[in-house]
Amino acid sequence: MVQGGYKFHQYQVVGRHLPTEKEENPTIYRMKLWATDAVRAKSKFWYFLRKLRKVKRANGQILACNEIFERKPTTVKNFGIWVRYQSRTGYHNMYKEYRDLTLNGAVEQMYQEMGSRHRVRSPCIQIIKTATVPASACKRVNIQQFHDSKIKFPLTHKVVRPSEKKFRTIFKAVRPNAAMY
Amino acid sequence: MPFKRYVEIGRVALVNYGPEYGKLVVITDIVDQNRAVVDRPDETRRVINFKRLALTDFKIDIQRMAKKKELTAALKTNDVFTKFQQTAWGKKLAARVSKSQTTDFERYKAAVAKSKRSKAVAASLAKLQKSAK
Amino acid sequence: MVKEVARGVTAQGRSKSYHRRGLWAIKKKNGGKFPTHPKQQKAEEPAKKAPRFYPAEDAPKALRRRAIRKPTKLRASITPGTVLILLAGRFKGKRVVFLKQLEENGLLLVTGPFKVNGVPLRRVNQAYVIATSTKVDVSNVDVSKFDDKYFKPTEKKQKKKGEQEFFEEPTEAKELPAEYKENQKAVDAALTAKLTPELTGYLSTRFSLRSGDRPHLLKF
Amino acid sequence: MGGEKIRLYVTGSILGYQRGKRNQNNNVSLIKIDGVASQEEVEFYLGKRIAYIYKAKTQKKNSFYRVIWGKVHRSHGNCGVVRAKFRKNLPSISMGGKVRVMLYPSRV
Repeated sequence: MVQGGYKFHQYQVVGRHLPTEKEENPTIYRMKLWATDAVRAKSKFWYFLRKLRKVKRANGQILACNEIFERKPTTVKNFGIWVRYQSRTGYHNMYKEYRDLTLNGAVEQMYQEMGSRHRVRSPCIQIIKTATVPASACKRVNIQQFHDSKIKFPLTHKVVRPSEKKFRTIFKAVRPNAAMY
Repeated sequence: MPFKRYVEIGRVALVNYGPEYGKLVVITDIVDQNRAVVDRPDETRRVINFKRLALTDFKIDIQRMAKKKELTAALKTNDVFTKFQQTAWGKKLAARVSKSQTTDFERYKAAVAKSKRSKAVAASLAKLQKSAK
Repeated sequence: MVKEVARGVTAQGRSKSYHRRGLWAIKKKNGGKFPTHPKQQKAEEPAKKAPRFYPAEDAPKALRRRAIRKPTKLRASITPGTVLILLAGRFKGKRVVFLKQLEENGLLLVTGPFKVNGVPLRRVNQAYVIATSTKVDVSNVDVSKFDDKYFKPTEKKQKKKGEQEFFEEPTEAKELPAEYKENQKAVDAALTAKLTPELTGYLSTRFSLRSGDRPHLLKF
Repeated sequence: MGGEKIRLYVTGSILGYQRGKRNQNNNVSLIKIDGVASQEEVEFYLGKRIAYIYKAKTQKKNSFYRVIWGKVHRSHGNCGVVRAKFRKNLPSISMGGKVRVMLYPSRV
């Protein structure tokens, strides 16, 4: 599975306050976050850190910034994502569940869904926490219905589409039959 | 009319869009209502949208998230891929490929054969028409 | 190549790149020293007297022609015996057999054979030809006598026509020398001996695009 | 030896000139080759000679037909349209007309 196809990638950023005379060994903070590239990840790190602790970019330093890759990108997992987002009226928290092969894929789904259902733009979303949820702990019915090793369902609607872009036509000679048996 | 082909684990499907066009794959897990994890002996497992899949009549008996070994073994015992090629659908696909691969010389030979046949048909038809009068 | 960290600065330092380049191995082989080439001694030139006269004006000197005529590259799909489709001219659409590439100007020597489809021994540019994947056995065809000179028109002195001659019909019809005819016959005989009836039929028909044919999708 | 029955060209239609919102570039004509619907397919036709054949009122060289030659220059967009340059720029009356895209210079 392609790992790079997602807009947002997971990064781990490590940083701390600059050592001072008073405090020679300041606490080191590590944060896992989603960003489009390493530069934005570092920027986001400072954004969150200055909200949480009394450290900002002017008096801090970044020790490491690495991308985190999915360990098993070929197995399906249930991901739970806790989100805080800014709507037109105020801030809301939310919990969402997705099934995907990678956490990045689940985050991608979340951004898309927040955009479509709540018209939330990506900068207005803050990911609080993510977790791989065991099947027994899943809350959402839409996710639970796929927890069946003998799952079986038909595809009811056939999407007739040409095998390649070049075969697309504006006008069809025959009305397509979308029925599926 | 009940449905005959279901999305289920072990279902053999044909990729009908994109660079993988024409390849047969086996569904090994279902992600959600739109996507499944598919596998093939010579590829890594990957996710694919149902829009790009056409389900076939064949199903093999495998576990969910079957290992490559189990998958190839199951495919070998059933010989599903060759069975698909013998169906009308498989033959149609093969014919399409072989037609696009014909060389100039082969096209000439086909044209000669066709005109020969139609001449024979016309001759015997004329004979019949004459005798009918 | 090693990744460049910045412009002119590679990721590997001096000692690492020394190791990577395998210079140590060369040094080891030569007993701790790099092999050196002895400087070639130049033969000492005899002292020349300066010329007593200089040309008053620069004599015009022809520019040296540096351009080298490279031999025309034959397309990989064309080999001796390939059936070609001619694309333009009098014989367009004809399927012909490729015999060899002429050296001087890179033109292709082809023949119908003349007996099969009326295309004589002829030169064509490879740009005006589609190479098919069909091959004919041309091993027994002797093409050694055909070169560009063979195809050069024999020069005839043109007489100035007088008034009377002008109105006369040209009496002598243009006739191909017998030698050419014989050569064609010899090539045809050698070629047709190897042709199956199917191939003969193939060569005798013309290629044409029909409606719905897409030449970029066709395989030849 | 008539070549009448032998068609060794593909027809294309003249869409117009290469242009922007306000300016058009008469040097470059856009041509849609029949049966070519994607950029990848254009590759075969690159460099191929194009003939725009039209009928004139006066006879020249015993023919009422005249031709403007050009060649396929590069692809244009993603749907198989082609940019072509002609020896003389195509007249504006040619827009919507047909051209013949020859199979030479061949690369196969």
